[in-house]
Amino acid sequence: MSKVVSLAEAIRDHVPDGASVALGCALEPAVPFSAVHELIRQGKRDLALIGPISDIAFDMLIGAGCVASVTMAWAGNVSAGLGHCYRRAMEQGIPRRVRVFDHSNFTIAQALLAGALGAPYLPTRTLLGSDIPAANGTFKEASSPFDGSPLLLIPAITPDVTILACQRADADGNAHQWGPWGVSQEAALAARTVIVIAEAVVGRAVIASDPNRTIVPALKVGAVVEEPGACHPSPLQGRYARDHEFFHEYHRATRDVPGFERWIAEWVTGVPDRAAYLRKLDGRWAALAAPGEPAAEATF
Amino acid sequence: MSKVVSLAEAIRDHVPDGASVALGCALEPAVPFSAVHELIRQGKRDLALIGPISDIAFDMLIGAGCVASVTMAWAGNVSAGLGHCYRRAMEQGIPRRVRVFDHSNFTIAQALLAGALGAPYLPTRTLLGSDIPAANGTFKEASSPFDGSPLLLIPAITPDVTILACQRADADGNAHQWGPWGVSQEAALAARTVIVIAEAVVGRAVIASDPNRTIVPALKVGAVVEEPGACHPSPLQGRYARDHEFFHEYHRATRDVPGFERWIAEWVTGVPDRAAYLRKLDGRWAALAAPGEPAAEATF
Amino acid sequence: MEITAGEVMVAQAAREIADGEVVFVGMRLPLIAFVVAKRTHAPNATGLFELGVVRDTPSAELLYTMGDTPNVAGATWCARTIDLMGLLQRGDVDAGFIGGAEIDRHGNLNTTAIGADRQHPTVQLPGGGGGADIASLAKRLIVIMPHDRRRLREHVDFVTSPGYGSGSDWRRSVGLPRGGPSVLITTLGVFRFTGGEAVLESYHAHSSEADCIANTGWPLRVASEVRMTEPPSAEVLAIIREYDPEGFWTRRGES
Amino acid sequence: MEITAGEVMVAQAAREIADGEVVFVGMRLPLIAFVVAKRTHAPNATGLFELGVVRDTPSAELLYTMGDTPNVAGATWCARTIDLMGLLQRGDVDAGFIGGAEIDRHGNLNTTAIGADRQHPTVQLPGGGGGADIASLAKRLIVIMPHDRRRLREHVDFVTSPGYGSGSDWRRSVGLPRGGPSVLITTLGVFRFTGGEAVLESYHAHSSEADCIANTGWPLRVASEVRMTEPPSAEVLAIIREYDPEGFWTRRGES
Repeated sequence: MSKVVSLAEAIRDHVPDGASVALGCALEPAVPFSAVHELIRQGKRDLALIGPISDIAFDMLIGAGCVASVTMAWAGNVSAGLGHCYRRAMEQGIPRRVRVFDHSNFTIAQALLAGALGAPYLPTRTLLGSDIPAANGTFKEASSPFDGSPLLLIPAITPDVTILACQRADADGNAHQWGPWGVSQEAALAARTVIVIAEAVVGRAVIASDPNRTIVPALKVGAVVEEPGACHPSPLQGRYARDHEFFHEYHRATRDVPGFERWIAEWVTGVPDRAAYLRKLDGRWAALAAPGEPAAEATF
Repeated sequence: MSKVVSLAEAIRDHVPDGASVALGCALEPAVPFSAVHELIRQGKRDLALIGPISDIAFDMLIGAGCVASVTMAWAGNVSAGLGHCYRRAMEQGIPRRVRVFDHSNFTIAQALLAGALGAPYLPTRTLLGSDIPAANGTFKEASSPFDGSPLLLIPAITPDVTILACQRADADGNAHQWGPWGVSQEAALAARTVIVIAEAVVGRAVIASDPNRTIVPALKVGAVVEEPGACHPSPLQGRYARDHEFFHEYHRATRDVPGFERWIAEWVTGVPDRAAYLRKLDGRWAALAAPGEPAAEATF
Repeated sequence: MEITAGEVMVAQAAREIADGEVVFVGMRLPLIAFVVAKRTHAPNATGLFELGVVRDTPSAELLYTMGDTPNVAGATWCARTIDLMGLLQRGDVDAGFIGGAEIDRHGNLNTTAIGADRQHPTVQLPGGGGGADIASLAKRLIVIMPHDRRRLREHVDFVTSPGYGSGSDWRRSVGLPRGGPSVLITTLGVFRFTGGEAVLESYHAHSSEADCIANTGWPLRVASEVRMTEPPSAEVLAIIREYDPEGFWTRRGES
Repeated sequence: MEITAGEVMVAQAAREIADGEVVFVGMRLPLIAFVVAKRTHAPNATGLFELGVVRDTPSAELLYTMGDTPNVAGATWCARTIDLMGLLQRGDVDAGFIGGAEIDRHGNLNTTAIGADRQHPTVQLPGGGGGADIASLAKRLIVIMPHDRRRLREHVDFVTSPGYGSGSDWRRSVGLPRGGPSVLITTLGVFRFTGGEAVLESYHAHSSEADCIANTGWPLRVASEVRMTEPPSAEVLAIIREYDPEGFWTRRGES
């Protein structure tokens, strides 16, 4: 049965205050910024964010006061470096204190894979001797029962909801995504439910013509949203390029709280939805089109 | 640099006697039977076979006396059930005794994934209460340091060589495979080296046009073999269907040792290579063609 | 055309699948049961196949193995085996079908070997494949096998796929997170598991309560309201015979 | 056009990549170093990018992030992050590049936070990303950062990416399977790690041994045969300036 709803409905029905939310799990590309903006518009509170890099998505949510904790390996602005809102929250508690659960890209990937496998933890040798495990506080030190060597045990992470942007999905939620996956599939399979935001909703036959492209199956998906341009300013392979300057503009505009509030008023609360946002971008949006070259044929 | 060699060279150079060899890791489809036949023709000895199902591939190698041990979840003839050579080896030590390391499909997948991740083991709740762990002898019982619940720890398996059949690969070994992967990717990434047997060797641009189709990257691959029809009688998606009757014929022909020896003389030692084997199949081979329907377009 | 035991078993197996459920399907009779369920009362069921195939429509043609090219064409997901096993371990899978060479009253199944010493068996069986994982981790297990006194035994030689062990809450005591056999469907009858033991719920039309008792290797408990297994409806028979016209799976009198 | 520190650093970083090696590339100067190495002495090097991209040819255009669409077009593998991290943990990766905000003499890097209390930092840094994994598991680590007395410190506030810890065989004692920094390339010089400590190997043309010592927060060891860093060749400069014509990464005097 069709799960197609508006983004506002999907966020309202599947992301309660206090929920743990994984997003931006492909690292720099395919960040579902439209969902980030909708979370801010709906004034969500006490979210536990999960994502390895997430670019400025986490910075915005922190600045808007939606966030109680972040589980991540890196948080800031990939183009400009530091994220002002993340700094203000951590250094001054503005707009509120945020608890950080430090990870590396590998340990967060292992935590989500453990969640996807239904395993309690995964054992690893990364970060032995790093201060990250102590700062994180959820890992356990152990020695291998096979050879006695030191190990870190990374406990499973199971998000309440994973928000996943992709090129196309069917109405049931079978989603095709190509380009880098990062930790997206683990985050989707580990989650209680998944919100799929597709550039286009297509017929089941399109999905079934290439089942190897499916990143998450319908049985994991709670809502499907059709929304072109959902990832701007991040890129979506075969659709549009990254808007580098937009990240620099955000960096310059958000140096102080009033500047951040002006930026949110202009780009988030000042627009009702992504369609209006894209109209506001106007020619700048059109200029980002990057249709790409077709993949070599595969037959099934 | 090109790694393209003949199958005979690939087997000679990368599979010494006593090697641990993973093959048939997509379960029923894409079993590299041409490599199985070449292993028999070259009279390999004391191989440690690794594969979840492998259909009659393992039965043949056991009957030919190439095998010292099998690590598997199922071994026989998927169409007919029991594998006569496997039974003779286990029940009567004919042609030799074979040590079995029992697994389930999940535990062998976890062992290979641990090998691919460079992890010493993966923890699981499957097979608690089964007799498989005791029979296997390599698992460890433990309790979770997080909640005290009982766990089995499945140690990593790292094959000396994984033999992987696919639709196409470039000369460096970047391999495109589609259809079911089973545990193929884990087996390839866990291995010291990989022999890729491609229906066609293609230019790098074909591979690079769709990097999400790559199942194993060149950096893991030691040899690339171009060999159409390498998987017969198992199927290869988008290329050819399964030859069900061939499995039944093998079952009937191999009920006793002389019958097995006649079958090997006819289909393996009696033909120099896969090209001759396909010529011997003649019209029967042509009838299995299953080109399939093209996948929906994706652009990069 | 006379109704075969295989057809009765498929019809019963189909009844065990509820609409919207996620089910590990497997081959042979369970595959056809999935086809019947999808086309009758469970149009929204999803089928998982261990090699990594997920389908919400049955394959166009009869399958002989789950890796047949028609089972992949039209699939909604070609995953890795471990992705589907992960769903299973997480508890995202409602039910799974498996068969076995031997079973005991508590639903413990042997598909590994007959004989005392596993490394020197009297009869080497092919093995459990993913059956032991489904038995360990699915919310419930549907067992299908031929009824034979040598197969329904007081004790099995090797527990490949755990049922209820020694009964009652054995599964929890060994750490299994959930599940256990809900029903055993044989060529003679249907056995529902209550208190961790198989109880005769119904005998097939071509069988009887006495046949079931006589061909079972343990003192069989019989439900007070034991009855005849509901025969396949004309609609269900038509679906079975359209999908398996040669009776390759449903008329060989062997599941 | 005057040669910038960035260009000297890129040229040196490129020399650290041997032909045929598998290297975690990263962004900014290391990305351009990979381009230079591929086009000069290391045509068979393979580049890994943490989000799951594997390339054996540099991207057609300058990248600002590893997720830019040109970095995916023409890749030989779009993997999952964990596939590449698995190769790293297995020991299949020869080298990796990382930067940092702070480093000590033993190559321990801080990219997490400045200040004593991690939950209440004086300066919150973005974090380590995958740098801590590369530092833990690659066969060797190539560190690139701006040279500043406040960045090259006697002690770092937080060890995000382990170097040689307290020196000597500390890595083995904590269980790290291999690796450690082989070289530190700064805006002023090149420091080779011997006995787990950074030793000044060469100072850049625009710098001097004295500059390096004066701007380092610990008593700096200097190699007996200390010399000037070999300047980029005309060929290398041409490659750098063709790939980064605006000098976005190589002329902003900051790595």
